[in-house]
Parts: sequence; C-alpha cells; structure tokens
Amino acid sequence: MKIGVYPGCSLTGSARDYNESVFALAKAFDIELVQVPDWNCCGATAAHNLNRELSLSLPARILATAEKNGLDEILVPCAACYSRLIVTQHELKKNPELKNRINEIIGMDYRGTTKLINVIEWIDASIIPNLEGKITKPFDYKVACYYGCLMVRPNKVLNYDRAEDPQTMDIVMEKIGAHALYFPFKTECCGAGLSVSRTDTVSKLSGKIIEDAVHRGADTLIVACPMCHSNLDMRRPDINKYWKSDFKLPVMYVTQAIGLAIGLTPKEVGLQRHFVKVNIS
Amino acid sequence: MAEFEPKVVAFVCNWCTYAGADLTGTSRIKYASNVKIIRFPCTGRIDFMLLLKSFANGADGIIVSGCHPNDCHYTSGNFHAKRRWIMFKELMDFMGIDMNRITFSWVSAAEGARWAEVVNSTVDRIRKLGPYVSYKQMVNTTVEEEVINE
Amino acid sequence: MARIGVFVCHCGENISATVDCGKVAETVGKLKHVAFSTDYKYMCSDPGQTLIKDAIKEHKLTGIVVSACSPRMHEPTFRKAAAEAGLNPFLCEMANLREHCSWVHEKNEMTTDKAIDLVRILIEKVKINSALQPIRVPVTKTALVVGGGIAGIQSALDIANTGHKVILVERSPSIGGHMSQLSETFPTLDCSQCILTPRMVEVAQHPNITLYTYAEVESLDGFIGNFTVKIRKKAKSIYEKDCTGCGLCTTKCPQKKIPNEFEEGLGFRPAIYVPFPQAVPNKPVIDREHCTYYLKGKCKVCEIVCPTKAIRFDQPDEVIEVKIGAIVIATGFDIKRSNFFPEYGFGKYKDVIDGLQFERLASASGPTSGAILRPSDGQVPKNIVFVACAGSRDPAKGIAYCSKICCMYTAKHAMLYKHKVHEGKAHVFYMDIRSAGKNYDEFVRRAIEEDYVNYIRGRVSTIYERDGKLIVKGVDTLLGAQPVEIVADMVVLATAGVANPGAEELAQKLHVSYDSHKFFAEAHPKLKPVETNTAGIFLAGACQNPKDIPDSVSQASGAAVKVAALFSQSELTREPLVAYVNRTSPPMYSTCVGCFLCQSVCPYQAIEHEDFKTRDGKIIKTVAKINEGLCQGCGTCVALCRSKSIDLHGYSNNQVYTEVVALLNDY
Amino acid sequence: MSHSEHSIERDSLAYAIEKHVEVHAQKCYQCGKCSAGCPVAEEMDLPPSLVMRLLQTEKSSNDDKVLRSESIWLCLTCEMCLSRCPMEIDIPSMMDYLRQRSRSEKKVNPKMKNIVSFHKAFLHSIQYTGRLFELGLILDYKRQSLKLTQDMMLAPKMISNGKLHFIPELLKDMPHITKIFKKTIVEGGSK
Ligand SMILES: Cc1cc2nc3c(=O)[nH]c(=O)nc-3n(C[C@H](O)[C@H](O)[C@H](O)COP(=O)(O)OP(=O)(O)OC[C@H]3O[C@@H](n4cnc5c(N)ncnc54)[C@H](O)[C@@H]3O)c2cc1C
Ligand SMILES: Cc1cc2nc3c(=O)[nH]c(=O)nc-3n(C[C@H](O)[C@H](O)[C@H](O)COP(=O)(O)OP(=O)(O)OC[C@H]3O[C@@H](n4cnc5c(N)ncnc54)[C@H](O)[C@@H]3O)c2cc1C
Ligand code: SF4
Ligand code: SF4
Ligand code: SF4
Ligand code: SF4
Ligand code: SF4
Ligand code: SF4
Ligand code: SF4
Ligand code: SF4
Repeated sequence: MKIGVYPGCSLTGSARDYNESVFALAKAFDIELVQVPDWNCCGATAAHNLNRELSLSLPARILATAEKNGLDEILVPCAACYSRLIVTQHELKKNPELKNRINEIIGMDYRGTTKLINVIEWIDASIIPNLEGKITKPFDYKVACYYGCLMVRPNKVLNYDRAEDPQTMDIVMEKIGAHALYFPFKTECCGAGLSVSRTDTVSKLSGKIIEDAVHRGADTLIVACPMCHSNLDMRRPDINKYWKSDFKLPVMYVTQAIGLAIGLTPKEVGLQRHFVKVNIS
Repeated sequence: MAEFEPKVVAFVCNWCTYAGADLTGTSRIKYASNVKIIRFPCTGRIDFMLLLKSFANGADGIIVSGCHPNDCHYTSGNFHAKRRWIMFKELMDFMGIDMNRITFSWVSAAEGARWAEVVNSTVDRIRKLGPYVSYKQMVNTTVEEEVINE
Repeated sequence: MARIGVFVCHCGENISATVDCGKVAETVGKLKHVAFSTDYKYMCSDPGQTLIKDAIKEHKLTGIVVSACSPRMHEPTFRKAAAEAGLNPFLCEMANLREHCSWVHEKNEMTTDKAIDLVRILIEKVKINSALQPIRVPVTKTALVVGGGIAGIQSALDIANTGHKVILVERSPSIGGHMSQLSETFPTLDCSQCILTPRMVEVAQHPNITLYTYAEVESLDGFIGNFTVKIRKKAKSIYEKDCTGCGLCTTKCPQKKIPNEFEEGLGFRPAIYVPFPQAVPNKPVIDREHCTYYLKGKCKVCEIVCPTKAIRFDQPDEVIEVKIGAIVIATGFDIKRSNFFPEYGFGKYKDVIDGLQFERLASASGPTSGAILRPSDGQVPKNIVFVACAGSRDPAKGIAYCSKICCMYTAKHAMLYKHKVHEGKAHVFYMDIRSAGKNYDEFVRRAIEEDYVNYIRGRVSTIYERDGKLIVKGVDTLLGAQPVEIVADMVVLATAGVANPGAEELAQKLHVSYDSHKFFAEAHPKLKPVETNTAGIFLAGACQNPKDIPDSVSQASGAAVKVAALFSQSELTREPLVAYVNRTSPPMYSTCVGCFLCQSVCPYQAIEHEDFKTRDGKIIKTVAKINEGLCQGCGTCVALCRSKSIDLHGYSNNQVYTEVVALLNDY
Repeated sequence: MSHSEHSIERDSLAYAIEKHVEVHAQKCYQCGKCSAGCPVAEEMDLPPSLVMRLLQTEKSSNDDKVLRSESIWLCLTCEMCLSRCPMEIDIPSMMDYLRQRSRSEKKVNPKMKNIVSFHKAFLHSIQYTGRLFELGLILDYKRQSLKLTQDMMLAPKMISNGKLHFIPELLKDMPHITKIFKKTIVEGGSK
C-alpha cells in the first residue's frame, strides 16, 4: 500500500521522534509513505496571524504539488499542518474568487482534490484493522489522551469526531490495551503558537493540562501533535518552575504507543529524543 | 391639452388595505381620485389574469395591496399571493408588460396615510408614463378570452 | 330581468359636501336595469331603512346598491333591512361613497364622476349576485380534550361546568402532567400537589367528564361541530372495574428496578405500577415492556396476590369511536434531556441534573422526601450552581427561542435550596432575568436580596469533574468578562422547554398546523391565540409554547369558553361566502382535473377528494370538493385553479371580472 | 442573508469585519461564553466578549482600543470560543483580521512586540529557506526581541536529542517561494 505524506517542518526538526514513529509504524504495516516532492512550510500560526493570502498560498502550493504528482491522499501527521491544509481547502472551496486569486499567486492550478488524512484517521483505517496478532506487548497503562485544539476545531471544517470530549484517540488506545482515563482537559489549548514568545502563558496553560493528568493518575499523556508535544515535553522545566512542582509525566505520541505495543523498540519510535524521560516499556 | 388623467384600478383585500383606505377617509386625508377600489376577501383571491383583463379594458395602472406578511387574516393567503406574484411577474415580463404600471404594496388597517401615499405616488408615476396604449396593440386576446369565459 | 334599486346617502353633509348626490342618483337611474334610484339624507336612520324596504316591495327589486359609507360599517344593517323586505341579503351591495370618495377628494366634477363609477360597478355586480343561504351545520355538543395536564384539566372542568359532555384523553396512566411533578410553585411557593390534586379528583368525579387514561387519539375526521374521533385505549392489563386500587400487586411485583418516569429517573418502580400516590385514576397498569410475564412467559405474581382477580394479561387494546363537536389540544411540553451540550456533561455526570429532576428532589413526596441530596452519593450539596438558558437562546446547539419559564423556576430552585440548606451557597449563571409577570420580579429579587442567591451574569463555558466535585467555568460579564470558576457539588441545568415528543404526529392526525419547533400554531398571534387554523379546534397550555401555570390555566379557560360558545348553538350558521367546485353532467362530472393544487394552498384544509364511481364501485374520476364547514372563503384556491373549476360565492370570477369591465368602460 | 441586504456602508471596524471575514458583531448578545472558555482570557486586557462589545458600538475610539489591545495578539486561535459560541461567531477569523489591521495601521500594542517579532522571524525563516529552520528562527527572533538568554538553555539539549539542525534544508524551487512572498507580503504591504 502506498500513500502520500506531508511531514511538515516539525517532523523533520524538533519532532523527529514523531516522524520516526510514524515511519516505523508504516513500515511494520507495509505501508509506503511517499513525501510530497519539494514541499514547503505550511506557514503555521505566523502566516495567518500576519497575512491572510500568504496563509492560504503556502498550503495551496503544497496541495497543488501533491495534485500534480498524483498523490490523491496524503497523510498529515502534524495536527497543526493538517489544520492549515484543511482550512485552506475549505476556504478555497467556499470562495472560488479567492481560489482564483491564490492560483494566480502560486502560479499553479490548485483544484482541491486531495484527500487529507490526519494521523488518527490513518491509524483507524490502516493500522487498527490489521492489528490482530501483532500486539506483543499490550500497552497496559493508564493514559490521558490529549487532542489539543487543532484536531477537533473548527469542527464544522474538520468534520472529525466531536468538538467536546472526542473519543477516537481513546478508542485507539483501548485497542492496544491501554486504559483511557476520563480527562476533561483533552481539548484545552496548550498555548501552541505562543511557545517561544510567551513562555509564561504556555507554561501556565500546558501546566494545567499536565497537572490534571497527573492528578488523575495517568502513566503517560498521549498526543498527536508536535506543537502540543513540544509545549508539554520540551517546556517541562518552565512548567515545573511555574507550578513549583516536579511533574515527571511523560508525553508520548500515539504512534509511539502503538509502536511499543507491536514490539518496536523505544529507539525505533524515537523515545530517546524526549526531554522528559519515558520510563515505560 | 388637459393633463392626462390615468385610470387606475386597485385590487385590495377586505381586512387590511380596504380597512386602511377606510381610515384614510376617516382621517380626511386627500388623495387623487383616479383610483377605484375593487374589494377582495384576500390578496390570495386575486387572480393575476385580472391584471391583464384590466389593461385590456383600458387601465393605465394597477395597485395590488393587502395585509403585511404574517398579518394575513387567513394566515397564509398573502403568502401564496406573493409566491404566485413572483411567477406571474416573469410571465408578464415575458409578455412585455410594463411592470412600472403595477404597484404591489402592503397597507394595514392602521395605515391610512400610507394608502394615500401609495395612491398618489402610483398616480404620479402613471401620469408620467402616459396612457397605456401599447398594451392594446400587443395584447394577445386569446389569453383573456379564455379566462373570462367560464 | 334584473330590477336594481339604488339608494344614495348624503350622510348629513359628509357625502353631499363634495359629491353631488342628486346627480349620482339621477345618472345611475338612467342605466339599464335600474328600476329605482333616489337620494336621502341618512340612509341608516329608521326612515332611511323604511324607504329602502318600501322600494324593494313596491318596485319588486331584484337587487339593491346602497351608496353610502363603508360596507365594513353598515353592510349588516342594510342586508338585514333587505331581508326584512323579503330580498335575499346577499343581493344587497354597498358602494363606499364616503370613506373612499367624499372624504378623500375635493369637491369637483371628478369626485362626483368617481362616485357614479363606484355605484355603477356595484350595480353591475349585484345584477349577477346570487341569492345565498347561510350555511347551517349541526353541532355535536361533546368536547374532546387531549392531554390531562393542568391545562387539559382546567379546560375539561370549565366545559363540563357549562353542562356539556367532555371526553378527556390522557396518554399516560394518570392525569396531572408536569404540574404533578413540581414541588412548590412560583411566585407564591404553594405546594403544587396541594392545589392540583383536588382538581384531578374533581375531573374523575365529574358527571359530565369521561376520562380515558393510557389512551391516545388514533384519527380524526369531520369538521367543526361534527368530528368523529377514534381513541385507542391501550391495554392496562387490569380490569379497572374490579380493581380496588389496594396496591398489593405493586408491592409484590419482582421487577423493582425500572427507572421511574415520574421521578425523572431518580427512583424506581415495579412493572405493575401507579405512577405516583395521588394518581387519578389510582389504579395500576402493567408496563408490558418490562413485565417478566410478557418478556419471559412466567411470573404472574400480581395475578396471584390480587384479591379481586382484576389482572388481565390477555386484555387487548381497544379502539372506540366517538362523535364530538369541538377539540381542545392540551398536550403540554417537555424539556430537553439528551446530551445536547457535551461541554456541560449532562448525562455523563450524575450530579448535573435538569430542572424537573430538581423538582423531584425538592418535592416532599419525591425520592428523597424533599431533602436536597445529590444523586451520586446522597450528600447534601454545599455549593450548587444553576445554569439558566441551557439550550435556549442558542441557535448553534439548542433552540433560538427563550423558554420563558426557566428564569422563574431557576429563582424558585435557588430559593428552595436555600430554604432547605441554610449554610449552602447557591449560584445562578444567567444572561437576562426574564421575570415579567405579577409578583414575578419581586420573587426573583427576594431570591437575591433575602436568600443571598449569587446571580452571575454570564454563560458557563464548560463543566468538568474532579475529585467528586464539579468545576464550573463561567464568566462575569458585568466585571468586564472576568472568568469565574466555581467548585460545585451539584449543577442544575435549566434546559430548554421543547415540544412534546409526538406533537407533530398528533398535529397531523388532527389536521392543525404547528411551527418549526413542533409547537402547535395559533390562528393569529395576537387576536386568536386560543384558536387553531382549523375551525372547532382550540389550544390550551404549553403545547403552544412553553408557559407557566397561570398562563396555561388562563388559556385553558379561554379555550373552554370558545367551546361553550360553539355549543351554545344547536346549529352553526355561517356566512355562505365559501368556495365551491363546479359540477357538470356525467361523464365529465366537473371541469376539475384533480390536480389538487388547491388543496396544497388552502390554509384551512378545507379541500377534500370526491370520487365518482360506476355502479359497481369503480372510481371513474376524483375531483376536489370544498368542505363548507371548514372553508373560510379566502379564495386562494380560486385564484390558483388553472382549470377555473373553483369559484367563490360573493367574489366569483364572473362578479369580479364584471366589476373590472364596468369600472374601466364608460356607460 | 438579511444582514447584507439591509446593511448600509458604515465607517467602522465592525463593518470592515463583516465585509472581510463575514463576522457580524451585532449577532453577539454578550453572553460571555467565549470569555468563559478562552484559555488566555485572564491575561487579556479585553477578553473576547469585550472585544465584541467594543466593536458593536462602532465608535472610532473603541475601534482604536481594539486595534491597540494586547488581546488580539494573545489570542491563540484555538477556536474554543467559536466552538462554544451560541451564535457561532467566528472570533478566531476576526482576530486574524484584527491583527492584520493593527499592523497595517501601525497600532500594534508595544507590549506585544515580541509576539509580532516571533511571527515575523518565523516567516523570514520560510521566506529564505522554504521550510522552517528552527535554529535560524530562534537566532533571528532573539535578534529582534533582544531576549538573548531565553531558550538558549534548550538548544544544547535539543541538539543532543537530534532535534535541531545546524544547516537549513533548502527547497529546490526556492524562487517559487520567493515569488509567493513577494505577491502576498511585499505587495500586500504587511512586511
Ligand atoms: C422544572 C420546571 C419547574 C416549573 N415550575 C413552575 C412553577 O413553579 N410555577 C409555574 O407556574 N409553572 C412552573 N412550570 C411550568 C409548568 O410545568 C407548566 O406551565 C405546566 O405543566 C403546563 O401545563 P400543560 O397542561 O399545558 O402541560 P403538561 O403539564 O405538559 O401536561 C400535558 C399532558 O398531556 C399529556 N399528553 C401529551 N401528549 C399527549 C397525547 N398525544 N395524547 C394524550 N395526552 C398527551 C401528557 O402526558 C401530560 O399529562 C415549571 C416547569 C418546569 C419544567
Ligand atoms: C406603549 C405601549 C406599547 C404596546 N405595544 C404592544 C404591542 O406591540 N403588542 C402587544 O401585544 N401589546 C402591546 N401593548 C400592550 C397592550 O396595549 C395591552 O395588552 C392591551 O391594551 C390590553 O388590553 P385591555 O383591554 O386589557 O386594556 P386597555 O387597553 O387598557 O382597555 C381598558 C378599557 O377599559 C376602559 N375602562 C377603564 N376603567 C373603566 C371603568 N371604570 N369603567 C368602564 N370602562 C373603563 C378604558 O377606557 C379602556 O377602554 C403596548 C402597551 C403600551 C403601553
Ligand atoms: S348609511 Fe352610512 S353614510 Fe349614510 S348616514 Fe348612515 S353612516 Fe352616514
Ligand atoms: S407478571 Fe409482570 S407485573 Fe405481574 S408481578 Fe410479574 S413482573 Fe410484575
Ligand atoms: S392487587 Fe388487584 S385490586 Fe389491588 S391494586 Fe392490584 S390489581 Fe387492583
Ligand atoms: S426564561 Fe430565562 S432562563 Fe429561560 S430561556 Fe428565557 S432567559 Fe433563559
Ligand atoms: S379544483 Fe382546480 S386546482 Fe383543485 S384539483 Fe380541481 S383542477 Fe386542481
Ligand atoms: S376559499 Fe380559502 S379556505 Fe376556502 S377552500 Fe379555498 S383556499 Fe380553502
Ligand atoms: S460566546 Fe458568542 S454570543 Fe457569547 S459573548 Fe462570545 S461572541 Fe458573543
Ligand atoms: S481563539 Fe482566541 S479568543 Fe478564541 S478562545 Fe482561543 S484564544 Fe480565546
């Protein structure tokens, strides 16, 4: 099986661990991931904060490139990139005039035919159905699944799960043997785009998420977004300083947890790259 | 030459505009005497073939007026009238009827002054347009004959 | 040969000041078919009327045109006069020379000319008027009341007290409706049961009321004064005549864990049950969905213990047919209960409850005997949050309208809580306090000023659970949108008031209209709030929109008067200005082509099918037929019919075309 | 839609928002649910519902307050407000628009300079490499914000965890990216 993939900047940089686990999982399930050739950054928060046309043009270039190369379906593991891409698709579909304008800017013929798949949809469609007999080490932990904002909102555009108390990731985790805890912070924002410019705010917001998960007895947080991961993992010293505590709760990507469950090594899924040590497995 | 006095027919519903026109009278508000009212139970009753019939008989202008939306005495008669009106308008346009000769308005039982306004503005407009002679030339008599003969 | 009489009125000087009345009379007097024409100072005065009557007789007039004021003023006067002189009243027309001519134009020749035209138009019309007889329909003086909440009870009693028969049909095993579930009622805080129960008993004992509980309307035919209704009496599985209501069966039934609807799921009941102790009738029914016998084929404990052998497992549903003359719909409302607001966790957290559940907790006869205890662990909540507008005024997830009663009952709940839990703290998140009503705002103020209920203006964003407490995240918009977080023990959502499930189905069965929210629609929002569009069917209570008890009861009495007025006549007479579909001789029968477009636009469902059959019963043709009982004469169908098969008495195609021709052509 | 049918040209920020992002400030009935759920409401000088109210007044002094506020920069575009607003008012899209207006009218709140600097640095990084060059971004941001020590502590560990590249990955078709930036940022005047 072959499917397109748009890794985005994080997965080639600060979220290499995520990247490794996605590819390791794909390999274990005989899925060939083909990168969108010569892909560019989606523009992230910065672009739509500063310039609307740019914020649509960058994703449009990516999508048009995928179309040109016959990639009908692309997996977008980063929730932030996924959000930018799908919002662009939505906006341009809604507004043909805008679509023409963007096509003019990028000098390409974007049509909007590519099907975008987020990581959970991918897992649901391609991993879960083939899981039988593969689980060698059930992921027998109490987990708090953290969806963040970008996976469920805006719900009308994403049309994925439900905006309040989503369940898809919880269900996936239960399938590999985990116990998914009741976790009301699962869709609260971690601070995302202000990670660097407002560390205090991020520490506070991310801290609340960590604190509640710890309080509920979670062994690990499960995430599917590199932005969330870096705020909750890399920023842990700031969080701990802000909350005057020493939270040791690890933060894992959903793909890493599945990887471990099917017997991949911690290294194969990139666990050694985490800032907060993962003493699981 | 004496000023042209247009002939205007008003089709109004009994419950709102007819009563509104009564109020114009009770309030002694003056308006042009060119308009003559024909009373209907409801605008829903007004068959738009009547408009053609009126033009054919020499009307220079027509007013159709009833209750405001949602105020229809029969709840939805004026709603149907409006819907049919939209369809009919296309047909009239197609037939080449000058839509400027028709006023479609809402006048409630409490809007005496408004009725005078509707009448006066219509008469002014029609007066400027002049007699509707062109209708006679183009009228397709088969349409009206079919309607009148029952 | 038509012989028309014309009577031109001066109205003192009201008309004659600007219209030359003499000239009008003289001019029209010369027209063809005008047999008599005169003018007079005051036509409506006694001598004026006598003049008309004499002329009718003397000149053998076949029609008259009284050219005076607005027909809206004196048409009845002159029609009556005509009738007294032996002329069919519908052969009298009025030309409006005052409101539409003399009062609105200057004195000049054009004005008089217009007056002449106005008279002429009606002369031409009256020539082709036909004599019409008022429509008479008999009236069956029995009323049907559907729904036995406070509104239905009030209507039934009021009608019954006028001496007419009433059939009251209630869907559940007892009458009482939501009011029977309430603890105390605003704005007086009197006990709901105490004021309601006597009424319920009165219904049961009233000689003019037949009560069918556990029953529903199956179908309805006919029209005002002459309906036929089919009522399905669901099998109660007991023979009511033998049952003494001793209740032994209910105590012995092994099925004990069925969520109790009356207690809003906060308690349990057996499979054979009386919904609540004060139920009317106070005899049990078997809930076949949960009874072991019906599920598994054995048990019959109730049958064994019943001292009077009243249990009937094989009892069938029974459908009865009755003739009635009028209907009052009083099927009430419901509140939203599903998890429509995931962010509030209703249905997920045991201690997030709705208003009716709170009523049961606060009720002395409820599952906690009136103690406010939270469902999860039976503890007394020390901190309680009430959330107003939960689902109301929320086009995104709920409904756009305001449910009207929740501001008041929320204030009541907070007050009841404070009266029972003195040391507790009650918070109310609200958007606006809607408490317009006699002593209503005073009531809310009391909650705030005397019971120290903490009202916070702002909506709640989310509620989540932590350590057995509910964290309520709201905002205080009066403090510049300051976030507010309350750690509560219990949360009560004032969920939106919505139409009763099944309302739409019932509306269709009864052929009445309903709005987009499935509430029954009144005929006019201001002047016919009690009537429906279907003659003879009236509305009472919260089935029209969420309402409190005073409003429900007022409307119920209003509906009863409408029924009583209808029943005060043995026959209904109506102006015969109704539509009719033409009939021709076979094999054509009618020019109607049976498209039934007319049916789709008639606001009163007055158009029916009529079949023409061969002798052996084969249908040859189906055409439209007007039900004169229902038609209100709006004429919408007439304008619409493409084959011109429908016409309207009084405003026929012929009549209105004649008017147009007369108006536009010189004489 | 009935709004646009009746709306006459108004000289207000609310009107501009209606036209550009189809958000109708007048639909807001000040329930405050957005502010109640907004993760950064506590830090904002004007919580979202207050921004809505100021816009509703259509007074230029209030419009100015909005454009000079910290809130529009603190907003994380997390969409929580929109997902819970009973009137489905798209505050996040509106915030995007307000940020751009605030910059083009040179009204960016001085306290928010860092946030803008970061966004700018981020875009620079893409503009010159087509992809995000994280080390470059951090250095660029530090240069702009003069926050020299912040985050320097993270870098060594990031490098040792293999999470930072020293050399940017360049796109093959860089001229294409340059062109896109030229047509949007440079010509759009929001440089
Ligand atoms: C939480 C709460 C607290 C309240 N507190 C107060 C208060 O303090 N004071 C106050 O004035 N008001 C209060 N109210 C409002 C009050 O409950 C209503 O005004 C009242 O119940 C309306 O009466 P009703 O007869 O119109 O409808 P309902 O009480 O709903 O009764 C309708 C009846 O019709 C029956 N029915 C339904 N469908 C059918 C059918 N198809 N066929 C046959 N029967 C059918 C139902 O079983 C029911 O018995 C409160 C409401 C709520 C929700
Ligand atoms: C500014 C304003 C705007 C309103 N707008 C609306 C609206 O848009 N829609 C709406 O539904 N409602 C509206 N209302 C409310 C509406 O006016 C009332 O609901 C309605 O008038 C009440 O009718 P009523 O017959 O009870 O009383 P009233 O209209 O007050 O009539 C009472 C009558 O009794 C007579 N009377 C008084 N005392 C005696 C006596 N001792 N003996 C004999 N006769 C007596 C009075 O002269 C009067 O004719 C409005 C009210 C106001 C003040
Ligand atoms: S009939 Fe009418 S117009 Fe004549 S006197 Fe009477 S009120 Fe006046
Ligand atoms: S037969 Fe049914 S109702 Fe009777 S006792 Fe058994 S379970 Fe209860
Ligand atoms: S035991 Fe028999 S008589 Fe007593 S309540 Fe039950 S059915 Fe009625
Ligand atoms: S009555 Fe009060 S609580 Fe209920 S919907 Fe209306 S405003 Fe909200
Ligand atoms: S009466 Fe006219 S509209 Fe009605 S069914 Fe017959 S043909 Fe059709
Ligand atoms: S006249 Fe009006 S009410 Fe009567 S049948 Fe026709 S549409 Fe129905
Ligand atoms: S949630 Fe929506 S309606 Fe409520 S204050 Fe915020 S923007 Fe306005
Ligand atoms: S999108 Fe902005 S305003 Fe809305 S909740 Fe998130 S941070 Fe607050």
